[in-house]
Amino acid sequence: MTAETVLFYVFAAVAVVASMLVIAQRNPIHSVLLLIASFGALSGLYVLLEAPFVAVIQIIVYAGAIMVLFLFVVMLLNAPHEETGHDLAVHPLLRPGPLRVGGVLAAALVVELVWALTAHGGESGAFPSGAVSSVAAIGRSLFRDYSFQFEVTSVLILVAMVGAVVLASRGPTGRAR
Amino acid sequence: MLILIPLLPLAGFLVNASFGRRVSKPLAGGVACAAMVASFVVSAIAVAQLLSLPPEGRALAQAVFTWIASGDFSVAFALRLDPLSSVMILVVTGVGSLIHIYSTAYMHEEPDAEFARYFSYLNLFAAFMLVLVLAANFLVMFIGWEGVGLCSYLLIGFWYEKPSASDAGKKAFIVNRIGDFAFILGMLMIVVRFGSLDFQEVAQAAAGLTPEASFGTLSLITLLLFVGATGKSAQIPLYVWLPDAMEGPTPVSALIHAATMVTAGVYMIGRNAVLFSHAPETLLIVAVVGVATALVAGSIGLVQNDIKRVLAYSTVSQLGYMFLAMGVGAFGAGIFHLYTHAFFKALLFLGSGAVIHALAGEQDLRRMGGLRKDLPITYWTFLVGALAIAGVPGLAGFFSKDEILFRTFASGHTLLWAIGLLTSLMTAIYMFRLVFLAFHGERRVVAAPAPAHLEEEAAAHAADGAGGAAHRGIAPGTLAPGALAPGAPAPHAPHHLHDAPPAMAIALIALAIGSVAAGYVGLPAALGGSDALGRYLAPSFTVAGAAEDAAIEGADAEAHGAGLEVGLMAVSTAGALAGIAVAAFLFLRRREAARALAGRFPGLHRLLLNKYYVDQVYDAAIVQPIRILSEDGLWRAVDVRGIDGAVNGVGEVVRGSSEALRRLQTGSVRAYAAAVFFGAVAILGYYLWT
Amino acid sequence: MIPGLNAIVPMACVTAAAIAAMTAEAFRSPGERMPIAGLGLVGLAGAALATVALWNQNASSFGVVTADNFGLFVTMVLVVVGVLSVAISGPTIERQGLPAGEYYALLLFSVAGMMLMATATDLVVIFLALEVLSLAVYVLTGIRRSAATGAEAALKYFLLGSFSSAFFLYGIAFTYGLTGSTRLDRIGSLLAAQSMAPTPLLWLSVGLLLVGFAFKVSAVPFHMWTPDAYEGAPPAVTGFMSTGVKAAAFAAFARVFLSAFEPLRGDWTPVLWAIAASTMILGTVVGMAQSNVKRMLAYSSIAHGGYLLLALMAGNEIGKGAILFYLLAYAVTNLGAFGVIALLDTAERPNDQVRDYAGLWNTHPGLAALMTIFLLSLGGFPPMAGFVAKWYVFSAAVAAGYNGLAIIGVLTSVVSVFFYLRIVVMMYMTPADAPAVFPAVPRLAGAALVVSAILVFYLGILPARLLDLAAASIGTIF
Amino acid sequence: MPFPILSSLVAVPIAGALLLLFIRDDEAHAPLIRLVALVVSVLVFAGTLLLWSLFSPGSAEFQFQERYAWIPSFGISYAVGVDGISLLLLVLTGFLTPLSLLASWHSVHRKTRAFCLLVLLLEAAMMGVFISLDLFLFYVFWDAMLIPMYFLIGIWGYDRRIYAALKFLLYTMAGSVLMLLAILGLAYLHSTATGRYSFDLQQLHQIGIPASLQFWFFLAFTLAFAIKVPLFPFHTWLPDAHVQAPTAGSVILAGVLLKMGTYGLVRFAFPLFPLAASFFAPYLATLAVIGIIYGALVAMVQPDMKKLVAYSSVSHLGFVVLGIAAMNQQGVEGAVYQMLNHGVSTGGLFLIVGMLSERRHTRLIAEFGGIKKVAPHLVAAFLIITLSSIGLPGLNGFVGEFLILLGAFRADPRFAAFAVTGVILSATYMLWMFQRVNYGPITRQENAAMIDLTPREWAVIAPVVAMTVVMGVLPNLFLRPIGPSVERLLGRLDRAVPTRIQAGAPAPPPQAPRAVRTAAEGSAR
Amino acid sequence: MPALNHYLVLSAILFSIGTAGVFLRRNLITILLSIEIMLNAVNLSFVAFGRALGSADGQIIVFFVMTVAAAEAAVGLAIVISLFRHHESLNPDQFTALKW
Repeated sequence: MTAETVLFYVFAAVAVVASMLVIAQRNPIHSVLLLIASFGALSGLYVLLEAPFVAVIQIIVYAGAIMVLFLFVVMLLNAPHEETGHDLAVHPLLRPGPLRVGGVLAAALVVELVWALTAHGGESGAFPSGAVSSVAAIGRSLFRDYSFQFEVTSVLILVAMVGAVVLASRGPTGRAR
Repeated sequence: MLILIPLLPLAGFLVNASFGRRVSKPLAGGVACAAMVASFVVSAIAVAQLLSLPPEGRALAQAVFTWIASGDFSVAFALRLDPLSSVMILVVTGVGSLIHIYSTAYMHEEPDAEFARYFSYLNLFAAFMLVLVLAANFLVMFIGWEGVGLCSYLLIGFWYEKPSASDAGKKAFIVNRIGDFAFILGMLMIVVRFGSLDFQEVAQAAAGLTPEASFGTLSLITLLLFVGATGKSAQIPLYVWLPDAMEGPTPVSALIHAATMVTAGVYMIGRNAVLFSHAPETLLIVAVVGVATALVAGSIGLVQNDIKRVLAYSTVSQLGYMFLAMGVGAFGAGIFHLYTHAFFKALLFLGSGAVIHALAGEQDLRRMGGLRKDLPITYWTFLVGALAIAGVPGLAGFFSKDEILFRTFASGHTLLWAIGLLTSLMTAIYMFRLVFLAFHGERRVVAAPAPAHLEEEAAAHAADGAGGAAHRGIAPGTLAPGALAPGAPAPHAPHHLHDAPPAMAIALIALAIGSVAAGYVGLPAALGGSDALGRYLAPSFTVAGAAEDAAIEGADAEAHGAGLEVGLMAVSTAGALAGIAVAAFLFLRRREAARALAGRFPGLHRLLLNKYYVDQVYDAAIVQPIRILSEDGLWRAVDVRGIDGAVNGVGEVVRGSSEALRRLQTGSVRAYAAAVFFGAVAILGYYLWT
Repeated sequence: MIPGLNAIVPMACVTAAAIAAMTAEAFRSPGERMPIAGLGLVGLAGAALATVALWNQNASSFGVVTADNFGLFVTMVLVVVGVLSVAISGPTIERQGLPAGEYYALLLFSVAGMMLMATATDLVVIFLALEVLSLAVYVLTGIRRSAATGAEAALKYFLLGSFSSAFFLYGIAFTYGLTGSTRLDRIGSLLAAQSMAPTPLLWLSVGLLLVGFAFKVSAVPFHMWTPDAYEGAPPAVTGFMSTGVKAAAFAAFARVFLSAFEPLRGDWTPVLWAIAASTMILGTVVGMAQSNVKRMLAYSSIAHGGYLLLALMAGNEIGKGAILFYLLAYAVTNLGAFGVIALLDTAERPNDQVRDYAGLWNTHPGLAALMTIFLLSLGGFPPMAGFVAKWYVFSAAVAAGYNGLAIIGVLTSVVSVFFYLRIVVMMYMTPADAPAVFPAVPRLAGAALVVSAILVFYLGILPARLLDLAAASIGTIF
Repeated sequence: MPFPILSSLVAVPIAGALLLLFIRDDEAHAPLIRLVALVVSVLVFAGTLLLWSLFSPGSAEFQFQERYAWIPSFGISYAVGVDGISLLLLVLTGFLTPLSLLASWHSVHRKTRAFCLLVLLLEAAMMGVFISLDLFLFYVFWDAMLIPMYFLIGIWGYDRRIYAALKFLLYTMAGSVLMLLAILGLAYLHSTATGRYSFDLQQLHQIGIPASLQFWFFLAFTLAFAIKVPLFPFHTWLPDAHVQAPTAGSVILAGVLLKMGTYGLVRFAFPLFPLAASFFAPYLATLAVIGIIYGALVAMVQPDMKKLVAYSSVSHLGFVVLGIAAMNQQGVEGAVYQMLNHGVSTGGLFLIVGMLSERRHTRLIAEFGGIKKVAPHLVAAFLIITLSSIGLPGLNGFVGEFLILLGAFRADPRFAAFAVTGVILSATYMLWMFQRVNYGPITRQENAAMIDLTPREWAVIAPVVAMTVVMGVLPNLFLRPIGPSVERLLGRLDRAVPTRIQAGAPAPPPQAPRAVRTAAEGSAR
Repeated sequence: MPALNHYLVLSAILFSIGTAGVFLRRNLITILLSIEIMLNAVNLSFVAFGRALGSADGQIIVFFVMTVAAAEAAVGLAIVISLFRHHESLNPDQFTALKW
């Protein structure tokens, strides 16, 4: 077992455990923090995949920016805990018993996915050499081959901005019904 | 020219139907009578023309236009006058004219509009009847056939405000329709079998065939036609409408339900004599049904108390005679009786009408009596009619009835002959019961304390929907309300009685003459006559190419010899006279003997009084089951609950599943996510399974 | 025009108009009236002109956007959707006090995203376009911030939308992994050339992509968001998203599955069969029980999605043409219907319950007549657009041998008539016990509705030109 | 180009409807609106008469054909034409529409404009159905016709009008959508056979349809038509629709709409799918016979006049289907003729019932009685139409019924034997109703004040009465144009189903009674 | 050496965890986080596939996905805030005004 393998399993274990904990928390702040941990592990995996640039972005943009946004909102809303008292008020389908159906479905999904992935043999071999990992190459490709997509993302962000402003601002828009 | 014969009364109908409401009674009645008389004149001319032709080719034909043509099937509106139909048109227009004239007096109390309506119907009837008898093919005959049924319906229900009248009209129409059911099927079979509906062509074709030894196609066709005839001519099992038809005005009963329309069935069989003579099986059925009807109706007639009902059953009975004649192949004899019967039965009805008219609507024999002195014309003419129908020698009925009995005997149906003879006896009894009860004895203006059987009878009448026996024949408005109560004094005092007014008297007298004289055209050879009528008619019952048929029939009759015929005549004359004597004993001399007789056989008496309960049986066995089946079975169960329930049920299922599925939309976003997730898992699962 | 950029001119026009609208709002002083809607119309007109100019050019930009006739037809449909949506939004904005600039900007951005989705030939671009249009529509759904239902609707739409786009993206990942590309042409040629025995991985990618598209076209069982989102959104937005999103999603759906994944047809048709059948049935059946008009039309929209899926499955020449024609017919009709709803919407009362329509004939005979036309067209009655569209779809299905689905389709369309007619019954045959107060009809919106109605009849009576156009559009790509 | 007379039959009512839109819809203008609508419909009627006069009756071909490409890529064209079968149905439509407008003169007093407009649109669609030679066009008119009828019932009907209207619409649609699929299948079949789509009836006749497909297509077509007819057991929409519809609606519904089902059978289902048709004909005939008896029995016990007439329609239309299923000259010709008869007589009955219920605001038989006393003319007209309905010879109903029975008898005597019971039953229920309504004493005060026919009502009912007589006395006038077309239709069936000739239906040339006789003897044994 | 499949299986597991989170949690924030987990799982697949294919495309797509994730987060959180203002709750089961 090479060091790489060991690292893989470590990162993988961290990612999986952290992710599971994310959805097991009642306190959203804990969830956010655990998710950052998971993202860190993923970032390590990206390094293992010889994609250092992605790994860095993952930390800076994802963990650093997006997750912080989440944290802000959680704190802004100041509603850290999940309420539990509504079980009786909700539809029977959603009470804890039937809720397990969701767990079963998730399990089914993982079984299906894993089965599908292991059933095929073509890509199971080791990675070929010659990974594209230089930032320069990636940048060239991004701004040459993917220039249009890049522009589209700019519009996407514009839309998101406008949308966030429209929705979250406390302006005088909209009359009460 | 032939078309003019029905067209004239039709024109009379149109005139009266369009303008009759606004003109005076004399004008409306005059138009109608004129139309009839004109038609009679034209008929006479036409018949004269016919007589001028040689006997073999005696026929006038007129194809007016092609009526229906579809593919190989084509029917023309064609008329044909041959000896058979010539007799009929003369009877229809002649007797019809007399009855028209009679009606002008009989109906004069009606309001103007009703009066015109009455005459328009009467004219329309004549037009259809003439179409019926002049028709050259089945389908045109069927126009008349149904048309007269319609007019009968309208005229029976003339006093439509009386429920019993409109019920009777409806009953007549529907019972007739039952017969038509068979008639139509018969026609269809004829088209398929012979490719034509023309009488001549069918007869030609049938003549080429050998008579059926066993029950085959021809027998079926003729049987179906005969069933049609039983409807129109009131034979078992479809005779039930005719007694009820007496709800109509009396002249109508005389014209339609005695003299003309009801004989259409007989005429139709005569018209298809060739066809029938090739189906001996059917002929036997015809004969048996005829004689059975004669007996049954005659027996019922014995005990009826309504003057018109007695006559009605008598009509049914006489029609049975005619069918008997047809059944034994004596077509000429049947038509002869039809012809004589038209006179004396019309006479009897008109006479009873005069009585009813005089008594302001009274029809119950038990409230009559002693009218002889007050109504001499009526009495004497009525007596002539009664003698004629009873078969007293010298009068019309004697010749025709005896010919039938003779032919029956001659053809070997001795049993049928015996029953016929018995019926003949009955005829004499009930006719003279009528005469004695109505015209002799004392007036029984105030009803006697009601004996048991009287109430029974009232109940019987109530049961068949005809209401009480009293006060038929006059519009309710003309009667004081108190008169309707049973047992109340009759509204007429003796000094009100007046004999038939001139218009009625003319008709009575003319018909009385006819009842005496009409028989002599068919005076049989045995009595020194030449059977002119029979000879004249014979070509109508054969086809040109098969004249030997008639010859055989004639020879057959000759073979038995004149002696037999005279002997039989003597027997039946004795029967008739015996009948008159019995009637005289029971109803003139010793009324209590009649009552005692009734008391001796109460069951039989009740059975007869209730007309063998046939109406009740029909009602219970056919009418009610159909009504209940339709209402509770088909409509409420099958239609509403079954079919519509299924249709609406589909809607309900959709709606129900809509409500159920709608509940899946719980509003919870997590449930929605679960659905999406489920979908994804299912799709992937499908792929991985397969 | 710069040759390499031609293909994106239509969406560029719209995007420019969107940005202009946004900017204009920013510079507007309070109370000042600005014809922002006009800006949008200008941009859409530019897009329309560009579309016409690009017709038959088969222009391509960046290798990932191809303005082939198919895409251009859908673009044209989207222009129509955009114009009508802009026209019917006026009353809503005014009565609800919405921020006009942002509203129109988002609407136009969304249209631009739709256009991109319709013309994109790369899975990643499709995904991005999907996100652009979706985000804008999420926001539009919840733009009535004062209304709790609006926010709820936006949340449901958003959550489920992101959820399913994750599936979609996962599918793209597998496709990329298998074929080494996200370009549809390359994927298609690779799949066709290898005629590879479908590996589980391939199934995964097909299945996951299906989930993504099925969600966007609100096919059962991915439809659950639809009624809630439609009900919560302002009526003009509902009209817009029921038509625009559907058009864009179906365009991409068709493009992906009928070109790239065409070789795998045998694998995805059974799944689509089940989805289409359940979509048609559930959409109509549940629609019957609705008492809210918008919700009812949401189920109707689900059902119509089912018919479109039927055409997609048929996948033959007729089917492809049918998709295009159906999208157009449905857009015109449904926007008309929602336009009427939008016009009846007031600040005080949404007037979107079926019973609110009682006696509309007496107060607004014109609106009632228009609504009737649109509803009958939705129900598929001749001589209206809906009939021709359905006929086209069913002929595709019959020609492809999907008789069972065709029978389900026609029967459900009969059932659907039942609930369309409920509104008609209300309008014409039921007296109003407490007559709803309906506002006056603004001119632009009224004109838009009349134009829609005319188009409905035009497409219904003289569809030949557009049918030919639709038929011609599909020849260039598939 | 000759004057497009057929298109004008569709276009004129539509133009009239559009014209109405320019008249203000208020009380003051209501008379003008009615007048315009009446004039337009009378013009259309005149057009149909003109058409009849120009029609050459000897030819079996479609005449006055117009053909314009409509959706050329699918071979859909605006193809119209008439032959003997459709010609008189057009005349019937033209005849009944003005009458129904006139009958609604006063009874429709709200939303007059919309009413007249819908009636005119309905007329246009009905005309369209009868002239279409293109299946697509036919279907368009077929479905389009539902909408105005739906509104007519739903808005101007009686208390349960909404339910009835919806039932009418959904029921009819449910049947016809499957026909739509069959039509599409046919067009597709044409394209596989010849390479291009076609919905043209005459071109579709050219292609050979495999027997198995014929089976399904025939079922789909026949279901649509059977519901429309309505054939037992698909009839339950009819009583509701008839009872709830306003007079004009009932008249048109009974008079024309029901004919579309039987017309469709004759024009499309039988000639397009001859093999399936001859296979299914006995089953159809069985249903028809059941319908005849069943409809009559159920009619007998109805307490509501309109419902009674509605069930009588089930019975009468059973005759028509029976005639068609007989698949021989008399049967089919009689069926076509009976369509006309039923239109006239049942239309007339609904007019009469409408007049009565307009006076008394009830349709229950028990509410009437003794009407003859106060309204003799009304009752006279009622009587004549009743008699026509029960098939009295000399009036119109008989001719059709007899031909149908003859045809049915030739096909299978058992059918005819059962069907003839309809003759008895129809007399029973019609006369019973007639008696209860018109005879007897007047038992209700309201009836005593009833007025007789007004001049307007004279104008409504007199033409109907006249038609019953004319069609009964001179049926050949009407049969002449029908004959050749029916012959051609049967010829097509014979060619497609060679065994038919031996199986039954002797079709010897006319004027050959001897040949007929031998053939008949052959079949009798 | 971990091979492609290792990464893919890991990705699948993470994806499933994300999906489970979407409907197991009763807190909108956590649900949004779950969606982020899903997107990240997909990212891992992209990078792994890109590595296996020896191309930069996988990595570049990941950038776009991140942008999308950011945009979604922004809008999503805005919606959450908007909703919170109405209901003072983050429990999705509270928001069932629209149903049936």
